[in-house]
Amino acid sequence: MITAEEYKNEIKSAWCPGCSNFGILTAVRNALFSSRIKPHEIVLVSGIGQAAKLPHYLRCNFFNGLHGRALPAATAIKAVNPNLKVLVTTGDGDCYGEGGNHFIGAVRRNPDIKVVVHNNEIYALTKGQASPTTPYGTKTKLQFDGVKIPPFDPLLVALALGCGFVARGFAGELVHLADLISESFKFKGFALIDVIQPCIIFGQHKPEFYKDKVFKLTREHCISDYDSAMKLLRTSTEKIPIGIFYKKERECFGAKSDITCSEPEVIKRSVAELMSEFC
Amino acid sequence: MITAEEYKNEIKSAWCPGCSNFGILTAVRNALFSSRIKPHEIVLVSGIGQAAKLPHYLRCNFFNGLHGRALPAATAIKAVNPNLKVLVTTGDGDCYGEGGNHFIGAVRRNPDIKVVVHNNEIYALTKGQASPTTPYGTKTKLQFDGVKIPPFDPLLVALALGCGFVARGFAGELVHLADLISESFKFKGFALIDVIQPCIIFGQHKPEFYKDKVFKLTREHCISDYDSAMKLLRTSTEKIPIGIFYKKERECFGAKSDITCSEPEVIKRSVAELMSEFC
Amino acid sequence: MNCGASEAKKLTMRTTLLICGKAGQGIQTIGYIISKLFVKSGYDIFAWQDFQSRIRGGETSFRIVVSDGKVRSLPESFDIIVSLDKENTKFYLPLLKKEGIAIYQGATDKNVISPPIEELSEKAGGSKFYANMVLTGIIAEVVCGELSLVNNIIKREFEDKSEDVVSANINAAKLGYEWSLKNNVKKFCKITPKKSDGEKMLISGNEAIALGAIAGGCKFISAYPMTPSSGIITYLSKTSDKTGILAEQAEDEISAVNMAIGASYAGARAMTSTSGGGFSLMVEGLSLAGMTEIPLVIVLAQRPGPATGLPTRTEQGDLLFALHAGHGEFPRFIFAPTSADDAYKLMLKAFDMSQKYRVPVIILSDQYLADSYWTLNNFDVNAIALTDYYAQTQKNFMSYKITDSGISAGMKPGSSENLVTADSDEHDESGHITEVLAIRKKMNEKRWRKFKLMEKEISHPKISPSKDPQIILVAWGTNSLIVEEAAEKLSQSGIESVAVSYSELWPLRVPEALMNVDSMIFAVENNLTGQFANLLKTKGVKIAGIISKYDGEPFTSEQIAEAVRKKL
Amino acid sequence: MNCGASEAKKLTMRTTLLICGKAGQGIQTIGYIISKLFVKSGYDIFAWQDFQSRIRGGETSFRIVVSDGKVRSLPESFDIIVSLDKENTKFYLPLLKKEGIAIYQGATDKNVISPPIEELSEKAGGSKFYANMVLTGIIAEVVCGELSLVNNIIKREFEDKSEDVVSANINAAKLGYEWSLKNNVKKFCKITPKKSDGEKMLISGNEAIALGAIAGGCKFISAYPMTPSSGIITYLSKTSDKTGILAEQAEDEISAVNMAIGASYAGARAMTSTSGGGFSLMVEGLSLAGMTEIPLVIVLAQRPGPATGLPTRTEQGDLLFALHAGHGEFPRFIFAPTSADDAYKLMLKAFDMSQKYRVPVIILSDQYLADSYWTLNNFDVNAIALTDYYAQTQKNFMSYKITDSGISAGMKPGSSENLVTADSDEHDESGHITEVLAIRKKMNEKRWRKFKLMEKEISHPKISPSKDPQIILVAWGTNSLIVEEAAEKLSQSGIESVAVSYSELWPLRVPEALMNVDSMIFAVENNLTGQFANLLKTKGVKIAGIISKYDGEPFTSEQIAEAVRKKL
Ligand SMILES: Cc1ncc(C[n+]2csc(CCOP(=O)(O)OP(=O)(O)O)c2C)c(N)n1
Ligand SMILES: Cc1ncc(C[n+]2csc(CCOP(=O)(O)OP(=O)(O)O)c2C)c(N)n1
Ligand code: SF4
Ligand code: SF4
Ligand SMILES: [Mg+2]
Ligand SMILES: [Mg+2]
Repeated sequence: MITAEEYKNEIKSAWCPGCSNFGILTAVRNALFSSRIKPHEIVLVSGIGQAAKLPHYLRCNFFNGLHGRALPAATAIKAVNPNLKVLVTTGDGDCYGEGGNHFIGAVRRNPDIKVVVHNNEIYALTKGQASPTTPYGTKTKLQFDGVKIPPFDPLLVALALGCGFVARGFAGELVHLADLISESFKFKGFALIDVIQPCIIFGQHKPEFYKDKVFKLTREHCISDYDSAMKLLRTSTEKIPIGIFYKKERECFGAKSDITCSEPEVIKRSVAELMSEFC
Repeated sequence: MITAEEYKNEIKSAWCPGCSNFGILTAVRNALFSSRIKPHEIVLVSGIGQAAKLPHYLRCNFFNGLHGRALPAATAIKAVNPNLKVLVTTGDGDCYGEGGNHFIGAVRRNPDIKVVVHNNEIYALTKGQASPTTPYGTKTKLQFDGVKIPPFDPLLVALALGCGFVARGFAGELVHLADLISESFKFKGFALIDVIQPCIIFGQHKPEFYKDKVFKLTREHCISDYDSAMKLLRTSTEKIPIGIFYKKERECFGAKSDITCSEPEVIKRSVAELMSEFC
Repeated sequence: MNCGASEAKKLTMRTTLLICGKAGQGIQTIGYIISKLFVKSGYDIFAWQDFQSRIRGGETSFRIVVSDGKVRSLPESFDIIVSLDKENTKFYLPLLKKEGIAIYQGATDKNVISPPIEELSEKAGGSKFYANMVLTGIIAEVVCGELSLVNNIIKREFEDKSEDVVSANINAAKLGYEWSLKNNVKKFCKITPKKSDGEKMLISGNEAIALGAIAGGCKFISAYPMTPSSGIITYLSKTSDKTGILAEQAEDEISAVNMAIGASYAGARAMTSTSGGGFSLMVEGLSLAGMTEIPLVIVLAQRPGPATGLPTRTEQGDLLFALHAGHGEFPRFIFAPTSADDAYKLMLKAFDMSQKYRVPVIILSDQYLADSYWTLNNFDVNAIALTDYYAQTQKNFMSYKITDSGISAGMKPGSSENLVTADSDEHDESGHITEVLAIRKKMNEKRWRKFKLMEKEISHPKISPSKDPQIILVAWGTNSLIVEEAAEKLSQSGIESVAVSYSELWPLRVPEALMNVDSMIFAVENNLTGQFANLLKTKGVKIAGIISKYDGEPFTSEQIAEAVRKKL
Repeated sequence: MNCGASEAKKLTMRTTLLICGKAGQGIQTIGYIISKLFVKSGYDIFAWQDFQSRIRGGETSFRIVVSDGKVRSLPESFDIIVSLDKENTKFYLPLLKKEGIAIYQGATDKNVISPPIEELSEKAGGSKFYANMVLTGIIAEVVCGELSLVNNIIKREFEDKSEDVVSANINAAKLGYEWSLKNNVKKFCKITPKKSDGEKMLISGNEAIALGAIAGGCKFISAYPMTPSSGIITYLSKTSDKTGILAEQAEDEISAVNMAIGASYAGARAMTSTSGGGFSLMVEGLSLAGMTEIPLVIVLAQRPGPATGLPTRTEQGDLLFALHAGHGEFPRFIFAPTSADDAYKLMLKAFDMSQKYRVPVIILSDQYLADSYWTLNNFDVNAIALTDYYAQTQKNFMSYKITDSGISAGMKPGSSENLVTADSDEHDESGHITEVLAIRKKMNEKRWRKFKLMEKEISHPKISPSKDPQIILVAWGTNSLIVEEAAEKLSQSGIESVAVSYSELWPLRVPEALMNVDSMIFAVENNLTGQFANLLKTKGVKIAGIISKYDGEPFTSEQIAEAVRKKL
């Protein structure tokens, strides 16, 4: 049996004391061990940002790439070695801003990877500029007279792109979030978990604010029905639903088995065969 | 009065004889002169692809930029000089493929530009690879065993992103298409007109195929209702609706007036004022 | 080719054909079948194509040089010019040699062979569609090819077409062949029939690169279509059921390079391919490969820039860009194949070096190589080694171990309980972000230390033999064979010249032959600014001048020789 | 600063302070207010900050050098070190001079001033929140500043805060000041009180760049946040209501550069700013600017790479990348400011040159410049010229007219009935796609022809006066002032040295002073490989060695002098 301890390492966090990212870290750790994934069996993939530092704080394989480019790397890692589990931890800027085209590309391509977006509605690491999800009107140091664009709705767009696992979590609901992540590992395909992650430095609201705001989706909500999911997302209520909005498997991208080995004998044979076609 | 003649030039087209792009060219030309826009008052902006060559075939200002990057350029042209009309002619690969992140960005930012996408469901200029809109299962020279991803639905995604003018045209319905384009000029904001543009070389179907397939949306369809638009797009029928799906104005991006002039006296004054703030 | 016709025109060892017509008329098919006919008949050919950036219409040609195998450059003018289109005839006919043969429909000139192409096509298959096969048959007869060979080639070329189509094509070729025979057209076949000494390959530059990738152990390619590189991923995709390679079209070039890096991190030998514009977008990824020390092979098939430039033409304009691309400092290899043969071999070396040093390798190809056809002996599959450079499973494995060589052996994640890390930030040995400046310094030095060993892996440039030459012509990449030919021509005309041709460009090695010599050294480059010359200057090489071409076409050896003569 | 205290410690003309603490403790505010205090008191300061890539915690310092205005480099060690945090104390205290003063809470060492910071903060505002203002007050008193000045500065700094907050801050500073006065701490104020000779500016490198852009006529900036460049667009955004500039955060760097090019096409002077990773993504756009001949100014604020590297540190690692960035060949300018003053002026020149030649101009800044503070006299607004290089409205206007100079005057679309075109493909004079190779050749030559004239626009490097020096130190950009100081130090210690400092790097001009001299020439660079040295070598300059630093910190002049001594 694997324990949560195995995932602990000595790396000191560069997050602000009290940041809600720590909650996500705990949830990820708990989900991994409750899914019985060993540290060497998973690759955590991230871009750049506060969120993207998460892989450093777990004892496991990781690939901490470029800002905005976690998804292509994660896609390919899983594609060439389906035995690896792949979890992406990324930020709203990383995933929906700089990485927007890969978000479209990866959702459509549907690799079997799990994506946890720390959505703090801000570019935190660069000290507080608007991200795609920053609420309309928010004043930032750069958008000094307020953000002039309605926010990007990641779940709605993911649905429109054909995402097969569309979920929202809250960094303050650890068990619920860990469950979502565990669920995503049971699902085969691209799973999006957008996580409300209040930033205590640049955020509009404190974590407590969301505590009462969120409510958990129940069985009432039929997660296999696309239109219900759409409707739920479109209906603006006082309260914010968290949980799985939509779930449906479809064809995944990637090799059927580990193709990372370049076997000389096999390659010699195929080169010989291919050469004959040029003759 | 301005005539369609004024928009004609001597440039020989590099399109295949009989290509449906010629229909779009005619529709654009007719829309421009019926909207009484003079050649020097408009900038046609494009990226790279067959579609993106259109600006060369009209006598007017144009900016033929990089593959995938028409929208940022067009956005900025309009933003600094709102007196110019800006029309983008782009392809499915240019706009939804390479340019995907700018599609998100531009729709959200909502500059007052009009975007005509020649959607031939293929990368034509590079000789026939799959584009984001290539139908599932289509065999191409690169996707030799068929495209494995369900196609990108530009109108649905545009709606999810908050696009205020969402329309579909058909290259074989010249008058209807010209009307759509004219309508888009009356609308203030980012207008998307995705045009069914059958490619006679790499396409799945001949133009005739679509002639009977398309039907024009009528007044029955309420274009100010978001949910109806969604539903219309989600409901798959034998026939393909063309026309305006959704229309709603909102705040636009850009300067209120032409800011392209750098007036020495004004600048001296503001520099002097700003310097005093450092003292 | 067995041709006893006594009216055959005299031939040198070099026969040259140019076949032209509009895009969409099947010029490439004619050219390919005729090339194949020569090869099947035991001859070596070299062929190159020029296109425009369009799908139908315009001017396009397929140029074939038949030779004894040593000629590897295009001629100024042609023995035979065949055209399927009026505009093309006008455009290309100036390239016909004085004594050459022109073949096109509707000519009034008596010296021109003017076959009833459309009529024969209609006859063969009921439409004008088979015009190119009619011409193929005519050319085959003119060069004294055997019709049965032509038929075999057609069958193979159209193997996925319906039987009707195949037989109409064969019929068309036959009608053309017979028309030519009957009309007793001038022959070009002093080439005495050769025994086909084993089957040689007819292979394009892009195919050779792709095949080299396969042989180099490539398991993953992601790329975004871009002329003239697209042929590489197309071939790898088409053959993926045989090779098990995963070939994926990415949503953009940024994704392409980051996917390749991800796949490589996971342990697959991985590559991407593109042209200048796409490479520009990959530059951040290149820097990532440098920082994370993840092996990566990038093929950069050059075309004239800046920006979109001339999408279907050739240039060597991206050398210094490739060398300095990417922010920050990290070592890399740059190879520039001189031929299809060289391309295949360099791809093997590229994958090997990339794995050994955990650095990116850039292969500088260009449209000239990508779209040219070569006659090659089969590659020696036993030369395929595929050394495994991964660390043995061990305790205390660390992805960025600081070593004397600078190389930190890699490991495949999941292959053992060891943890494999990659970090784009400056990191410590375990791969974790560090902001300790002393560690930064050490890591930067570690990465750069590899360069010293990398230098030793580089083969010296090829130097054509000569003592005390008056002229040294330095070439790199696809120019090399042309420049070698030019040097021979100059020497023959009394100006003793040698060619120094580089195919392994970086780390840069400068042979004695270029240092402190009295010879005048000219750099011959398919670009405007003399990029390689500038590089040589940093090593103290004295460059007397630059011979450059930047109109989108490759050099001919005559142009180079002429340019040298002018400079003397 | 009026300080009659007899216990004042002796001071050289250079007093140095280091203020440190965790990110989030308000270190920058202390540093800024103290810097301002010096400036308001009539002194020149130079200050630099070092951060980590985090929002709270870690180590960060604000380093101030107070001088007679000639010193423009950081010291090895400090006269005063003030810390708000234990870990920081440990980290930075080794930088204290032997006779220096340390100030931090909870010290046991008698030589340390140990104020009850938290207590005073609580007293001032009811929380620990005002600790940084308490320290500000103490430092102000230690350096003999006037409390009233401090109050004024605080008021202005917090002008958008509530009155309560302002008065708590003022109160905290006062309590600190008084505590210090009462406890009779050692003083550092040999600086005799100066009449404030007109108000000087205290301005950061990024602010100077932004102000230079405004003065250069910039009307549009699009950028994506990236350390250390973000300050530029932030300032331009913040001041946009005064300047009318449109400052837009783009969705990514590709958009940023293409927006800037679009705005420039429309006739607005436009720019973008970024760091290495973002610049990598802009490279295709740079090539577009080159091809379309649309003016463009890019500020590249360097930080250590490759990849994410050390996001908050400094380096000069992107010179050769910037020089060769972009596929294809096209001319560009590269400027590297040596100071905030220079930065302002070069921004004016950048916009001017970019407009005149219709080429891209790259400004190489770095974290050292971006985040440093300078004391400057007001810029001369009358030097703002803003020449209009647009074509007069004329018949037959063509965007790409082939001229002797290579310059085709531009026009704003919509400004007349003339049509304005831009094309990323190779094009003819009217801007339409061409595939005619002869036109390609002419256009490529036309673009490149501009380079000859551009060369003449370049100012020679600054050469410090000396006859027959033993040593020549070549510097570029932000290193220059440090290297000049090092050369002085070396000369004073008997090794006759001069500094040659470049701020206009490309087109490269090599002064006589560097050619055929007997002096040993060392290139001093904040990178590993000696990038500028390589460039000089292409011009035949003999480089004896490279003095390099690549750990993320700037040089000190002492380090350079020491490195030279070791090489002799
Ligand atoms: C190419 C590139 N552009 C910009 C940056 C600077 N950058 C680092 S993190 C970041 C934003 C991160 O935002 P988000 O993903 O929301 O993460 P957060 O810090 O809010 O958790 C930016 C713009 C970069 N590292 N690379
Ligand atoms: C950066 C870059 N990548 C790739 C290309 C090659 N390219 C040119 S056009 C094109 C696809 C065009 O597809 P689409 O926009 O659908 O236009 P179509 O030709 O189908 O009208 C591609 C991939 C390029 N010019 N630049
Ligand atoms: S800045 Fe915000 S998101 Fe980042 S670590 Fe601090 S609290 Fe968390
Ligand atoms: S390839 Fe297709 S889309 Fe392009 S011009 Fe030809 S028919 Fe039209
Ligand atoms: Mg964020
Ligand atoms: Mg298309």
